[in-house]
Formats: sequence, C-alpha cells, structure tokens
Amino acid sequence: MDAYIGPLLFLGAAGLLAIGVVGMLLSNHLFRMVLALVIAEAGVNLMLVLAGYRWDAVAPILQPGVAAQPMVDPIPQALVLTAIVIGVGVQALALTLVIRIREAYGTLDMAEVRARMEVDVAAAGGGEATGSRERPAGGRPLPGPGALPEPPR
Amino acid sequence: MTHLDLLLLVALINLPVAWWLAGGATRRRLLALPYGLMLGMLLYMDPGATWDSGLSWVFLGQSLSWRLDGLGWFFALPTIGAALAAAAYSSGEWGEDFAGAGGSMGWLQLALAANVFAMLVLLAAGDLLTLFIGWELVSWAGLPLMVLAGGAAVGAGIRYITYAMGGGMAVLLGVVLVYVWTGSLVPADFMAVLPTLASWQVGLLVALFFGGFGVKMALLPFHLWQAPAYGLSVGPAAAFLGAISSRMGLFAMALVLVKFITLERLVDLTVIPGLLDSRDVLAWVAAFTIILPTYTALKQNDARLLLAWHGIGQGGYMVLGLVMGDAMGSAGGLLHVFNYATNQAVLLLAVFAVMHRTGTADLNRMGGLIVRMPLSFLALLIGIIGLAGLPPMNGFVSKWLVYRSLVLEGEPLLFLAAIIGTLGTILSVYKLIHNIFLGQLRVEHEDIREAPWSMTGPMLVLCAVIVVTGTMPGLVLGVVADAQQAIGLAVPDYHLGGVTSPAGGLDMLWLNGVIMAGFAVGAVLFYGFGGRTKRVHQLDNYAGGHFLTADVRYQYSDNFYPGLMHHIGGWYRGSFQWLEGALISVVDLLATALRGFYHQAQPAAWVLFTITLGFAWAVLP
Amino acid sequence: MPRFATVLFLAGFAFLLFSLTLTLGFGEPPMRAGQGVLDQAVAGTGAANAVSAVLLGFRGLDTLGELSILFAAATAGGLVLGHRRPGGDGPPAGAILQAGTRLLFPLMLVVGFYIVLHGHLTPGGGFQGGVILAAAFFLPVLAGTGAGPDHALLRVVEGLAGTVFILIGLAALWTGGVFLEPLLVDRGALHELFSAGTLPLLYLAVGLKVGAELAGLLAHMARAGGGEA
Amino acid sequence: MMAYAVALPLVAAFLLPVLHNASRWLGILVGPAALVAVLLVVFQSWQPAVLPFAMDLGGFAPPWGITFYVDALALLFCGAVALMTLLLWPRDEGDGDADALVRRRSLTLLLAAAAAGLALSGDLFNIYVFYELAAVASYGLAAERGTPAAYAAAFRYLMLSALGSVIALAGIAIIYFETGTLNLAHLSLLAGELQGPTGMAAFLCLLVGFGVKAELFPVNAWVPEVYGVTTRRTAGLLAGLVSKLAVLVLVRLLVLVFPQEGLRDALLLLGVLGLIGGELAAWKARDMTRMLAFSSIGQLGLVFVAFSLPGTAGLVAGIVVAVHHMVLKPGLFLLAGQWGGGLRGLAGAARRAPLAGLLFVLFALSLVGLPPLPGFWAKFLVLTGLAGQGGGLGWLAMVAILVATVLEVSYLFRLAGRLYSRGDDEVPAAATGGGTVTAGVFGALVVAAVVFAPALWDEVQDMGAGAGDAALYVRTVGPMVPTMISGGAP
Repeated sequence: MDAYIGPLLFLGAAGLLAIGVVGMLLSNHLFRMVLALVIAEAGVNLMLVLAGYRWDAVAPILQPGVAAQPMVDPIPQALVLTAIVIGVGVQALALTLVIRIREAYGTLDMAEVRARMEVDVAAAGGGEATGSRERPAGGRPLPGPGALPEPPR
Repeated sequence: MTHLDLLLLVALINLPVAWWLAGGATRRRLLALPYGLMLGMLLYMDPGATWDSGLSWVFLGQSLSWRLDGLGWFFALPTIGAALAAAAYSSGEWGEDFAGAGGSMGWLQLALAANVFAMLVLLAAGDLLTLFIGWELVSWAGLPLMVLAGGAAVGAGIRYITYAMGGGMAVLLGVVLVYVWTGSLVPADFMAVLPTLASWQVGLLVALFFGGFGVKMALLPFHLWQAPAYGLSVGPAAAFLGAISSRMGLFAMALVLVKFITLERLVDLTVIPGLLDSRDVLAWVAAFTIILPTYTALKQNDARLLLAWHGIGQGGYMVLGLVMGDAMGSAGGLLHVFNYATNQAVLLLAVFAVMHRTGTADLNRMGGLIVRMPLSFLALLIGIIGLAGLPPMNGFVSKWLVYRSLVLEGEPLLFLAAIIGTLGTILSVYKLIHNIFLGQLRVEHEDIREAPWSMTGPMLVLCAVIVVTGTMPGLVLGVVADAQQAIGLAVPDYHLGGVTSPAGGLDMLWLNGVIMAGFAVGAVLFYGFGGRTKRVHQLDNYAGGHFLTADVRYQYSDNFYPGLMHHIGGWYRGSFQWLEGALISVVDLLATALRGFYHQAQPAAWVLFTITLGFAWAVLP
Repeated sequence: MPRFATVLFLAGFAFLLFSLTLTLGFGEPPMRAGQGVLDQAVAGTGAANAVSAVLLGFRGLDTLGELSILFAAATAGGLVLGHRRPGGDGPPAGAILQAGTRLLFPLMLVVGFYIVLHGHLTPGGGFQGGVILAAAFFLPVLAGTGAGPDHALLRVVEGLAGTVFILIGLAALWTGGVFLEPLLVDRGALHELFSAGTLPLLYLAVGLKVGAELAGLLAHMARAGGGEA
Repeated sequence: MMAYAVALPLVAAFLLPVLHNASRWLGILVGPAALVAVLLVVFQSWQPAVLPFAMDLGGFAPPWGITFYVDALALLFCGAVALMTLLLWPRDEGDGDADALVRRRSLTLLLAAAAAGLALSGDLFNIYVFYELAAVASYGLAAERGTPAAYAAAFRYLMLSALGSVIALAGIAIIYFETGTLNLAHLSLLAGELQGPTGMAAFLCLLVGFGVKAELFPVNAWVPEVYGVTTRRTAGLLAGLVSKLAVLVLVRLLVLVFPQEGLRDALLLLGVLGLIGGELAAWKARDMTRMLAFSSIGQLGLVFVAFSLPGTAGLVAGIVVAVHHMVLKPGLFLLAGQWGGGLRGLAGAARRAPLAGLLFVLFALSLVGLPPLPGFWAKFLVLTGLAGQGGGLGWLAMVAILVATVLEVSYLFRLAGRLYSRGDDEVPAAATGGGTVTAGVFGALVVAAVVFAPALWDEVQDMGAGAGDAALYVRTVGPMVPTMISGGAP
C-alpha cells in the first residue's frame, strides 16, 4: 500500500492542476475561470505540501510531556499557508474584476468581453478595432444571390 | 589640438553658428563663411600627409581614434565645396523665398552643417569602429535634409532611412565579425590577421561591407530610395546631397574593400570557378547600376528626379573604376567623384534656379527659357556636357580613364556596358536641356527674369571649376594620387593636362586647344564667309524641317524617344519596385500573423503550450 | 482547433508532470533546511509550533509580503469597485438566520482571537484566526441584519496592523539586531501563552490585518453584488 | 540597512490611506519621502569596499532564514526602482477621485517594495512572494483607469499571470523536493542535483512563470492589452521596471543554480522569437501606445538574448541593454501619454510641442542604436557576444537583431515623420504638461550616459563580473553546515 500512496497523491496534485488549467483555458465563463484558478492552486499547493512529508513522522508541534519524535518538514507547511493566502488575495481581486466586467458589459462570456474590449481599446487609441483570429477586420462580403454560378443539376 | 581637431571643431561649432546665421535676413548672407573657413583649413593641410587627431580614447575595450589621410582629404574637398556652394546659393533670395513660404532656414542650415560635420567625422575615421560611428552619423544626418520639403519628401526620407539602416546593420555585422574573428578593430592589427581568415569568412565580410556601403551608393538592387530622396528635397539640400552624400559609400568601400581586404584577396575569392571572381561580381553590379538607373532617368518628367536618377548611374562608374584597381581605372573612379560632384551640383542648382523662377520642375511645363535665363542655361549646358562625359569638360577625363582601364584590363563587356550607360546619359540630358531651355517659351513664363546673383554666382563658380579641371585635370589628379597612395593603389603617370601611358595618354590641354581652335575656325568660316543669319521670333520653330506655328506646342517630353523606349522599356519596368513591394508584403504578412497572436481569445493557453513543450524537451534526452 | 490543441497539450502536460513527480522521492525529504529549523525553532523563537516559528521567525519576510499582498488585493479591489452606492438589499433573511447571526458573532470573535493568540503553541495563528474574525463581521451582512463593518475603521486597522508588524521588525533593527528578528524570546516558558517573545504580538497584527482586509473585500463585493441585480 | 528599501515603501503604502485622511499634505508627501529615503539608503550602501554583502533577515543563518544579497547589481536595481517610481509617481488624472488616487499611490508603493525585494532577495520562495506582490499591485494598476476595457484587460492579465504563478510555484515545489532548501546560495552548492530533467523542468516552470511579467514570448499577450488601457505612467513602470526585475530573477537563477547550456539556448530562442515578433507587431500597430507596447516586447526579447550569453560578457551586455530600455521606454510612454491617441491624430504634434518632439527623436535614435548614444553600445555588446559564441542559433539571433533594428527604424521614423509633418492643424494637441518634463529627465539620463560613458563602462564591467560569480555569492552568503550539503536526515 505504501508504494502506491505517493504516486496516488502526486496523481491527485497533477490532476487537480490539470483540471484547473482545463477550466481556465476551455471555459468561456469568467466566474468559472476564477473557480478553475482556485482548483489549480489547490493542486499546486498539494504538491508543495507533499514536499515536506516524511514517513512515520508527526506534525511539527512540540507537545508538552511528549518525547521528541521525528517530525515532518515544517517549511513546506509554512509555504503552503503563505501560498494559500496569496491565492485568496488574487482570487478576491479577480472576483471584484468579474463583478465590474459584468456591470460594464452585461455578460460573463469571455469571447464577448474580449471583442468589446478590443473595440474599446482601439477607440481609446483613436483607431478602429483591428482584426483578430476570430473576427477578421473589415467586412467579409458574402456572395450575393447571383454572385455564384448555379451548381449544375 | 591638432589641425584635424581644429577642423572638426570648426565643423561642430558651425552647427549652432549656422542655426544662428540662418535666423536673420542680413546674417544669412554670411552663411557660406564657415564653409569658406573650413575649405581654407583643408587646403592648408597637405593631402599627402596623414593628419592625426589628438582625440582618442578607450571605451568598451575599444580604442577610438581619428585621422585624416589622402583618401579622406580627397573626399573632404568636394564635401566642403558642395556645402559652400549650397550655403552661398541659399544665402540670398532663395533663402528669403524659402523662409517666406514657411520653410525653416534654421533647420536647413543646421542639417547642412550637421551633414558636413558627420561626413568629416566619417572621412577622418581611424579604425573600423569610428568608421561605423561616422557611417551612422552620416546616414542619419542626411534624413533631416531630405524631409525638409515635407509632403512626398517625408515618405522618401523614411524609405531612405529604412534602406540606410539595412545597409548600416550589414556594416555593423561586418564590423562585429571583423572584431570577433581578428580580435581587433584597429587597421594595423586586424589587417595582419585578415589574410589568415577562411575564404567564406572573407567572402561574407565582402558581401556585408559591399552591400552595406552599396546601399548608400544606391547600387543595384538597393537603388530605389535615392532618386526621390535626393530629388524631392529643397534646392541647396538636393544639390549637396546629390553631389556628395552618397559618395561616402565609395569612400568606405575604398577604405575597407581596397585598403583593408585588398583587391588581390577579392580576385582570389572565386564565385564561379574559372568564370567569375568576387571582384567581377562587384564590377558587374556597378555596370548594371550604370545602365538601369540611367535609362530610368530617361523616363523621368521631373527635372530633379531625372538628375537624381543619373546620380545613381554615375556612382556605377566610380565603383567600376575603383574595383578595376589599376592606376588609371582607380584614378578615373576617384576623379569622377570630384568631377561628378561639380557637375551634379551645377545641374541641380540650375534646375532649382529655374524652379525658383517658374515654380515647377515638370519638364512638360517649361521650354524656351534660354532667352529669359541665359546664365542658368549656360550653367546647365556646361553641367550636362560634363555629366555626359564629353570633352572639353572634366567629366570626360574621368570617364576616359575608366574606359581606358576597362580596355587595358581586357573587359570588353564591361566597357560596352559603360558606353551604353554614357549613351543613355547623353540622350537624357539632351531631354533635360531641350525641354527646359529650347523650343517655345510658354506664355506663363513671359515675365521670368534670370535668377539672382546669389544663385547664379555659385553656379558660375562651379562652372569655372568644371572647365578649369576639365582643361587641367592634373590639378585634381595630384590629390587623387595622394588618395590612391593612401589605400595602397598604383598611381598613374600624370601631368597638368592629363596622364601619360605607354598604351596612349590623354592631354586635355592639347585636346581642348584643338576643340577651341575648331570652334574658332568654324566661327571664322561662319561669320567671315557666310554670316547669313536671320533673327526670328521664338515662336517660329522648325522641327525636323517641319514648320511649327505658334499654336502648335513644341514640347513632347511625354513620349520622348518613343522608339527606344518601346524596345527597352519592358526590360526594367518596375521589376525592382516589385521586389521591394514583395519584401514589404512579406513583412506585412508576418506582422499580421503576429498581430493575430496578440489578439487571441485565450492567451493563457500559451503558458500551457510553452511549459508542455518545455517539459517534453527536458524529459526527452 | 485551438480547443483541440489545448486539450492535447493538456493531456501531455498532465502526463509529463505526473511522470516527473514520480521521480521525486516521496516521503523521504532531504530535510536540509527543515531539520535545522526543527532543531532551532524553540531556541530561536520560543514557539512550540514549528510552523509558526517558520512563518513569523525564519520566514517572517514572507509573511510580511503576504500581508502586503492581501493589502494590495484589498486596495486594488477598492480601486476597482470604487465609491459605490450600496445596492438594494437581497431578500431579508429568516428569523433563525438573524438570531443565529447575533448568537454566533461574539462566539466567533472569541474563537478568532483565541486562535490568533495561541498560534505559537497550537495549530492555528493569525491567518486562520483572522479569517474567522472577518467572517464574524461579515455574517451580519449575509444575514441582512447589518451594514457590515465601517470602512474608515477598517482602513485604519489594516494600515496600523501592517505598520505594527514592520515596526516590531524594525525595533529589532534599532536594538542592534536585524530586521524581523524575534525579540524577547527567552521570556516566559515554553508551552505558555506568554512566551515566544514578540511572536504573539506579530500574530495579533497579522490576525487583525487579515481580518480587516478580508472583511473589507467581502463587504465591498457584497455591496457590489446587490447593485446590478 | 537595505531592509529599509523594502520596509519603507511598505510602511508608506500601509499608512498612506490613514495619513491621507488625517492630513492632505502628509498624504501627498509620505510616498515620495519614503522613496527618497530609499534612494539615500542605496547611495549610502554603495561602497565598493563592502560590496557585496549578505543580510540574514530575522537573524537566522542561511539556509534556515531568508537572506538578502546586496551587490552592485541589486543596488543598481534598488536605486532604479526608487528613482523610477518617483519619476512615474501617479498623478491626478483629473477625474477628481481622491480615494482612487490614494489607492493608486498605495499600489505603486507596494510595487516599489516588491521590486526592491525582487532585486535583493536570495531566497526562492521569498522571490515568489515578492513577485506575487508585484503582480497583484500591477493587476490593480492595470485597472486604474476604471473603464470597462481596463477591467477586462486587467482580468485577462490576472488570469494569464496567475496561471504562470501556479506553474512557477510547481517549479519551486519540485526544487524543494529535490534539494530541501530554498536559499539560492545553498541551491548553488546543490546545483549538481538539479542537472537532470527534473531540474530542467523546474527551471522551465520558473521561466514560464516569471516570464509572464518579463514579457517573455509567447506568454506576453497581455502586454498590448494592458498598456493600452492603463495610464502611460503605469505602462512605463510595468514595461520599464517590473519586467526587468523579473528578468533579473531569472538571471540570478541561471547564474547560480542552472548553468546548463541547453537552458541558455532555450532563453536565446525565446528571446529571438520575442524580438522579431514584437518588432513585427509594432510595425503594424496603429496607435502609439500599442506600438510602444509591442516594441517593448521586442526590446525585452533583446534583453533575453543578451542574458543568454555565457559569462561576464553576457551579464554586462544584458545589464546595459536592460538599463537602456528601462530609461527609454517610460520616457516614450510619457510622450505617448502627452500626445495620446492613434497615429492618425498625431500629424504635426511635434511642431506644437517641440521639446517633446526632440525627446521622441532622441529616444528613437537611441533605441535603434545611433552610435554615440547608449543604445549603440548595448547592441554592439550583444552582437559581439553572439558572434563570439557562434552556432546556428547565434547567427540566427544576430540576423534577427539586425532585421529588428531595420523594422524599428521603419516604424519609429514613420511615426517621427508624422509627428513633424505639416499636418492639418485641426487636431489640437491635448497638452497636459508634466509628462514632457519627466520625459526630459529620462532624456537627460540618456545624454548623461553618453557623457559619462567610460566611467559607467567600468562600473558595469565590475557589476557584471560580480553578478556572474556564483562562488562569490555563495562565499558572501556564508558557510553552510557541511551536512546541509551532503544530505540531511534519512
């Protein structure tokens, strides 16, 4: 059993990280992206805290009246605590931004937000919006009714 | 403080001085003074000696030093001379009009002074790093002179600086490679190591330096920028730029390719075994540069552009003569720098004098001005004879030397190319003088006066220089000899009237004497025996025996030489524009693709892509 | 197409990361820095909780940075949400919730402060306690029984708490030590509340700051949330 | 003593809102005062006799505590942080929102503290913390304008950067797994354990993570968006300062912990791609701000190319390129802020503001490398380094630099031509003043660099040599207990 616990935990960490990244990259919903970020951070935090684990060791807190025992490495625990709080700060800020974006654009869809941002940025820069991979600039004149030859029957 | 330091200091101080002098109408008359002083200082310095600068310091582990030798002196002479003519030209009525029309005399004079200073810094380069510094300064100093006119000139200037920086970067790479491969940028040190370099290394250096300097010379295929950049500038600036600016490329070529790398090494570099060595490649590039731009000039309907296109072709003669490398050829190539500078300056000054009066440089909107502006006509006539390389003007001497060298060196094809180029020159300069000065005077030009003395003065002085150095080329050949010696070339056997050579020399004193005698005989015959002249109105014209009435407009430059153009026009029409356009399109395409990258829905995906590829790279052996 | 590429790369990423982690020695850490920390925790900081010793002693600068990040997030959040009029209240909470809130508020305060102040002895500390404190002040907002904490007061608390943390660090500098050096470590006995020198004070500052920042952020968001419903 | 460089801006940031409420003048003065004090501390510490030295924060010997490593390079960046923050101090944008102004100033101070921490810190996780502090502060500053586009851009920036941070943290976790320490000097001694694929993967994690802020290709897509929506002062701060500090961290890691050749090649390749990509995109940009944003990506690419060179030469070249860009880019952004708007509206702008036009030309010339200006020396150093190194990638990089320069000339002087064109004067320049003066200070710095070039060169040589000496670093930080190196408990 012991031989499997390590890989299993690593699988958990890598899996959480991967799930989080999936959510961040494939979701078009701003709030879900933030949640995905939370998951990804959880994955990496798990990985960090695993770095301090020792077989058959106890938590690094001296108990009155208990003989000294091997303890796990306390540093990763402290690091994880710090990382979690940092994560909380970032997530909170992300949520305030989501609230504002929703107010301004009335949508939580990333593609739409991006398109409207492009227009706004370009307008602030004094020019018209430029094309992009999803929305090429300029009109795309679709062939009118008579433009294409009739397919042979 | 050495003499060279003093000269450079005067050139530097001239920057604010020129700015200040340009500020007032009366002060403006003194604009030429600093250049006169510089010219005097230069003439005081012996071109045969090497003048070191007291300035030299070590920076970035590199020692920077400046020194002026015979080669630099020779190029400095037309530089300061052209600036003197341009400053004098702009100091009078032209300047007032220019300032009155909203132009900035201060900027013009400042830019001119900056150009002269930058060129002197370049010409006094003592090592490769100072050469590059001077090179870049010259490249950038040219820009303000070009864009002063505004409008289309700005576009031309930006095109110029893009080309020039492309060339500059090639030069920089060459300098860096010399440094890395030889461990030094000081000529004495790296010249000792250069012979040990492999062929591909030297070949790369030659390509980089020739290409880089060639951009400034507007050698094919980097020639497109020059005509509009020079031609569309304002008068004195155009004359200065056209006369000398692009010759800095020849100076650098002479220094790096001829002196540092040496022509022997070039001949050793085989491009196609048994057929073509790298010197031949350079010569053929020069030959094509003579032909194509000259025939492009033929098509121009703007007098300024016509002349500017010519400048490109004339540069080809210089390179051709230089890379021949024998005593006569290199003397011819270098001498042509001086001669061409005088010719081009006169021509552009004359054309701008006409433009000053008529307000146009369009060859289809002028004609018959000979009666109104005879002095300008005279200047233009002398200029085009020199440019076409016909006796008795100085252009003949230098071209003759180049032809002679080509024949003696056994290069009949190159000789043929040079002759074809000269033919094109003659054809197109005839178009120039014909359309401006001959034929019918246009109604709107009835009240035109001759250009003021401030403008005709410099022109006539330059004309005198052309005639004198045409008759007594030995005056200049002495300096040319110093320049040749400075870069380790053989010196032709010269005397006041020309050169002597076992294969046949040239004596312009004698030749011009014969020509003058011929004219005298003709005049005597004409006036003594015939004298049947009849003065007619200028509107009474005959063309090819056909009588033209006043209502027939005797101007047809729109379709000048139709038969010739029909045969050759297709050869070069737009092919280089196409090349340039294609390059721009490629950049545009790439840029558009990159913009797509920076406008994507999910940029964070690239974090994933990169780290995954990185992991794969780290894990795979 | 981009989605497909993303999925493909993601699979590769997860696989490679997992295989990389398999080469790491799980359960047998080198304990290079860790063992030294365990050995010195008591002597260096007087704290029985080695994690707390690391947080406030060995890596006090990290903690300061982390507080600054929270402060930055709160400041940025305030900048983003700005001066906003309070939005319309949500549906009023039921009686049970309201009563529960009133009941819970003092309890949470006590628990929060307890956890803050015993951080050097037991699991817990300024962060954990600070979050509970923030929750205590935020509960009335959720239940609709209060307007939430006073913003001006919060800013004073968060500003001063952060400053106190730095000042304690600088106090060590001024008394001949180095920045953030634990002071008065030898006072008090191990395992007692009043031990570990300045550590409990630091934790108090941390707790107050974390509480104030989080409460401020949550209150900001709560107001924003009502605004555009 | 150097702890003040971090502590003072932090205290000022914490107290700014409180003090602002107490007294308006106190609120205005406290930030600049803290930064000036930092400058003084830096000047006082700049004594070649005592440099470099290390500080054990909290009084715990390395590798247990956090170490600050103070050498000339770190001091240079600390001083630059304070100076640049002072010059680019957030101004009232005229919207009358005093509260927002205080918050922006707080965030700027936090950014300054984080940047100083990044320059000084000798502990991997501490670097991560300061990096995150800089990140969070810049998220806030990205949204400072309060426009919808600013919120959207800031959110996208946050997501990209947060993902990068997650990856970087994973890298730190891997390193801790392998070595059990976070101290850079300690890691340097243990570098042998990070030679394998795991170590390389860890560095790549850090490269990608920190690369986000360093505008490393291809994780820099936030750059044009964010610089397009912030005030130009913030853009200058992010492009000029924060990016360089992220680079500095990566350089420290490369020098101390990851001397592998392959990693330098990776850096070189990404640098070249960034350089060409940035310049190409800038060539096509239609407004000045984004042109500068793309050009900044290109310049950072050059910085990466320079730092990828091995040995002292690479460090010297990198420092010169980085500092050069650090001075120029904010100046250019300030000018863009002065003129604002798309390229079309800029016709004739320099004629109405001659000094600003002159400064633009000066900056542009230095950027493309006109010889006496510092940009030329930077480019020359990089090119000689690359030519000396050779190799296919080296040649590619050389050609890329030269092509990029030509592109740079093309778009910068197309813009200059427009600025000086005799445009239709119907568009009045929105002259807000102030920005030109600050840009003038940057211009003065450029000119001063020309005048004092030889002295600066000696200084940079020493700086590069010191920063490239891993053994010196380890020696200065202090002796590690032998068992700490051979391996600890079971």
